[in-house]
Amino acid sequence: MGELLTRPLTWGSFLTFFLMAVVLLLIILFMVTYAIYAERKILGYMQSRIGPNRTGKFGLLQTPADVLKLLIKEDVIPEKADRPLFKLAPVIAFVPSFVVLATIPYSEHMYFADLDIGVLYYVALSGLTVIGIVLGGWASNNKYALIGGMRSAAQLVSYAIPLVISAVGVVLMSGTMNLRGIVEGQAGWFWNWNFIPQILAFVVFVISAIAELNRTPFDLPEAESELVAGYHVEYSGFRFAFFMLTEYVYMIAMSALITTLFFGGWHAPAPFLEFIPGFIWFLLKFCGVFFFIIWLRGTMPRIRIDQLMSLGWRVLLPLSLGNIFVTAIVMEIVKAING
Amino acid sequence: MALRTEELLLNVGPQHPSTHGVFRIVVKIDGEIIKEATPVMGYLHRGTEKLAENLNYTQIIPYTDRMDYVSAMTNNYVLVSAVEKLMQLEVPERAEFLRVIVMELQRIASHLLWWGTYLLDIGAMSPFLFAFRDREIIIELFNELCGARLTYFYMRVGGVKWDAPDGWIQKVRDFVPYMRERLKLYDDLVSGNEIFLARIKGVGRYDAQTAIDYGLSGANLRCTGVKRDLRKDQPYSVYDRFEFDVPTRTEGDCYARYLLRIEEIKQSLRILEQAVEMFPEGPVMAKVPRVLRPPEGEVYSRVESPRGEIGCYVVSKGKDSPYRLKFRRPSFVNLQILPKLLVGESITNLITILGATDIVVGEVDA
Amino acid sequence: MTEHKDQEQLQEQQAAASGEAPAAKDTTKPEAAAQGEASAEQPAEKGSAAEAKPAEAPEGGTGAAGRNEGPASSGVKAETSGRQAASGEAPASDGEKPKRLDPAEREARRAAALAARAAAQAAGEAPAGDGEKPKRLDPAEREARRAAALAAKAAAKAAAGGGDEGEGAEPAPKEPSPNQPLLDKIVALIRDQVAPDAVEDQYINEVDSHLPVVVVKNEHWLKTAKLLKQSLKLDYLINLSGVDYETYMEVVYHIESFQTGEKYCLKVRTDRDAPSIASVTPVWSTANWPEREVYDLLGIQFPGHPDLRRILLPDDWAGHPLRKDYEPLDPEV
Amino acid sequence: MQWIDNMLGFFGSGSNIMFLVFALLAIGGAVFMINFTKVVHMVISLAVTFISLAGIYILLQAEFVAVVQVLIYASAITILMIFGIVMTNHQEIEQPLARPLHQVLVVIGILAFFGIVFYSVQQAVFPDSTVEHAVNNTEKIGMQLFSQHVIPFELMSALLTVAFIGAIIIAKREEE
Repeated sequence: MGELLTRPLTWGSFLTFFLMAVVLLLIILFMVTYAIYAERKILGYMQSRIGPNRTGKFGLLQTPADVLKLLIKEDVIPEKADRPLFKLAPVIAFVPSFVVLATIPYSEHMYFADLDIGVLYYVALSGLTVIGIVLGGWASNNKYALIGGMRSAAQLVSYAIPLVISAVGVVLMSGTMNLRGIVEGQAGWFWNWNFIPQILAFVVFVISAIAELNRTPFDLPEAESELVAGYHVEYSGFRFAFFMLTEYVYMIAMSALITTLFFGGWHAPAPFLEFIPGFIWFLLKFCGVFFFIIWLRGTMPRIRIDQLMSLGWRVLLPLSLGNIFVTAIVMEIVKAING
Repeated sequence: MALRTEELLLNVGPQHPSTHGVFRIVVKIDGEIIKEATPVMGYLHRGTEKLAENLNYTQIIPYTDRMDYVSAMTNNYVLVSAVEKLMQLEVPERAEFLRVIVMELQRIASHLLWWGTYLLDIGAMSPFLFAFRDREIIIELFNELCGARLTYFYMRVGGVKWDAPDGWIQKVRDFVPYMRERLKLYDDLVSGNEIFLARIKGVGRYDAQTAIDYGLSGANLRCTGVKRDLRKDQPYSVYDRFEFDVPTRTEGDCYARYLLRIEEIKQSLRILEQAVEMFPEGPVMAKVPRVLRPPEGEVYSRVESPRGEIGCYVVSKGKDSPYRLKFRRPSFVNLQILPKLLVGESITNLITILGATDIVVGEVDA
Repeated sequence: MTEHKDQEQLQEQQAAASGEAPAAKDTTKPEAAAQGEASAEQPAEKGSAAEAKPAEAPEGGTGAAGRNEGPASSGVKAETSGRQAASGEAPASDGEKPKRLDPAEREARRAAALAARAAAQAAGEAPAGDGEKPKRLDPAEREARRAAALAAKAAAKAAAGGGDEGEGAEPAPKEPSPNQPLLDKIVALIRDQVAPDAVEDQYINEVDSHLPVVVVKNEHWLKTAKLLKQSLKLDYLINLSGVDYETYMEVVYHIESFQTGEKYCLKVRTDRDAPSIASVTPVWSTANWPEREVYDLLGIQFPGHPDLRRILLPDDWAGHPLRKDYEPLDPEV
Repeated sequence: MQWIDNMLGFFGSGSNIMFLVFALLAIGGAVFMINFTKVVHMVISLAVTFISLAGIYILLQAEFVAVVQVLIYASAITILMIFGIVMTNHQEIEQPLARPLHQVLVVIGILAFFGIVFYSVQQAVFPDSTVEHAVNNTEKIGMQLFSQHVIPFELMSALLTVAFIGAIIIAKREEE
């Protein structure tokens, strides 16, 4: 797949890219569908109930049915809304979420873009979603939506900073921002995976990542007990589905990114297990991270906005900065010892 | 030139997930800070007091069910006790015990419901389902006792309508240790959670003087250190026979109110435990005339409901329906302090404070 | 278990010993039941109350055993008396209430409580042992017991009814209420500090636990309220309700003090055509919404209220529904 | 007709088409930025321009600059502007109607400018050898920043920090 990327852009290669993107989109849609199902099932068992089990065997068709319902639902646009922006906002929110998937290496040979700046690319693009969210909140002409949008913007912008800076520790260790390069640097036994040497960066990164995802305990933008539903309160039908989709695609992307950065991507935990395909290992780790995010939702209450901000700026940012410092020093020392 | 941010007028409610019913607060916010809050109520006003003037006493009881619909038993009791006081009726002992048992079960059910929904307000989802699951047991017990799950219409002037069916008391007895186990789980899950503590500690604080001045009652008053529980201070029914404590705390914040309600569940379990042990034989209904005509007079009866002091002021002219019936609804009175507490708080804290006040809108509006 | 049986036997012996006419003894009963702890608080009757209580426990046994000789009925009775005894006990263990009593009174109450406790131990444990029995009884016996219990109850009621009548005859001049001193105190205070004619009416509401009721003249109300909060430390406004008496309107204030434990009911009457009563919101912040409610439902004006608007009904509602002459705008609704 | 050949050659390459698309979007965004009446719409068209510029950077194989462009301009600055607009009170000002003659003159001017630029570009002869692209330009940028330009870099960061602190102080003072 790699050599395809280096070829000049012709109509033929464009078509190939386009088809691959469509296939990826379909795969992602399928994954989102069952991510939602998994979340509902896991939460159900955590809360001593069953979860969806009526539509299809074990409720497997529940989410497709929900999606179908959303798609054929009446699309309501508030009368005083800013119509063009109201329609544009879900698109602006969704597109980056899908685009960031391009840079994730799913296995040694399965990736879409071999970018030298993979980490930055992810953060930069995912920042664009905020525009969609703020616009959605503003264009709805609803005060709850507006506050939700503002909160979201404030939250995503502030947490993007510790997110990047904590990833810098990993980048320093690997000597590259290329996500494939980072994974390759974690080969061998599982203690080579970054989450052990970069434990501080890992913790900061996971916290910031959950904040970036707007998930419990940082789900303030859509805190339903305060803001009814936050920025998408006025959205219905397939426009709402787009916001929902965005959220889950980001969840998938972020789980994949955490797997890549800290859990050795496609590598097996021990060299003798390498006979199992790398993609399987990636998927297993990915599911673990994904489960963790859902687990948090089952147990945590929601943090308050001012606490969220002070956590981001006063705790996570200094921690991640300190992490860079320590990592750099330790690396220099190690280099000096090894001569 | 200073750039001023815009002040927003935000209507929280009448349809809002955290007002727990049709209740509205108009807040003026600057950013997310509340400058002014005005509660608006009456969306659920059914004119109970007016209706009562045209109904006979037994017919009024179901209306009290619908006032505080998560604590219908205590509402039942406050009305029947007022009429019994007026008629100077002696209620059979077994009936009084049944009343105490159902009222304490009701208190637990009500606090459980509060606990679940409060945690939902704070943003935690699982406790809500846990609480409802446990509350279901109590509701099933009530269902078995009187055939209703929410609006029981169980008490009558002079006793209770139904005697406990076979094995019912045993079920209540079994419930006590079960609930104790569950409370431990609740504590593990929530009470020590850092985020939860950060959210509610020190929020919505007031002192004892303010609480008394605003006429607060129940956990809202006890959280300031005032030891007031009508079950102890002015015992009604057979409460004077049970050993239980009146928990108080001195912080006066939402966290104190939270802990108090959890503690109250434990005390209610203690009462239940004693009540089922002492449960006597005998009739459950006193001999009362078919048509109740209390003598001329007036009486104010007060009961410690899960939300505080519920009172019932009856003026009788010797007819079969009251001349004037007035309920002192604890939710209504407790809510008054809200505008004062909200100024300078964020919208998030509005939910935290309103939730900790524990109102039931059916009772606010009556 | 044996202990319980012993207790029971003891009780029955006592019952036999004190086998007097139940009606005579029963006279104390309704009073004790109605007043509960009140009887123990009452300084005048403290001695008699203390004596009555221990005597009552065996008497409970007498009333029942004498008539029916059924163990169940004796249990019921014994427990009733146990309850009375316990109610005497409760305030002593309470810790807050004793504060408001003077030392002598407290001493008397202590004595009463101790005696009551002793009685409770004698009587109260009987039903516990008794409660075990029904399981062992066969249905027929149970049925018999039920009937016995009912009969006992009816008899007790009859006796109580007789007692009621007897009460009127026994204390020839109307027995002074235990709360009479409270009433005298508040009335004197108001007359002294506000105006000699400020009190329109005063009485004790005996049905409602002997609650002292004072009707204050409308024009003196605000001053009275301030005075009460300051001098009598009546800091807790329990309830505020309005009543339309067709010839006049009345607002009823139930007030309590957290410091002394005293409770009063104050009433203020007003003209029905232009009803107006000074607002007490500046005195008790609680009064705010209840006053709005009274305004909303009865149309009484409260000058001095910070924000007198309708509270439960819509702002454009016509009329005040709790007034007796209220005609709905649309009778169909 | 050399320019037709040029055109065909231009459209033969995918990257040139992408360049055209990005360029049109960038210009369109800028034009709409001026012409919209609602401030939020203006900001969005500005964001379109920013993103298109990032796309052009990618075509030039300057991924790092492109990503930084998106990170700082397209998201951070745009959101900052939206924040400012939404949080403050502002009235929409009615556009004064432009005079027809004025508009005609503007169109003529634009066309003339386009003609001149187009002609001169057609006439220009570019040197054959272009600069060799760095294989890993992010690394190169890093090397440059931290070796040759380290003093200006540090000065800039100090300056920004001072500005940052100053802004906080001003905001705090206003609050009081």
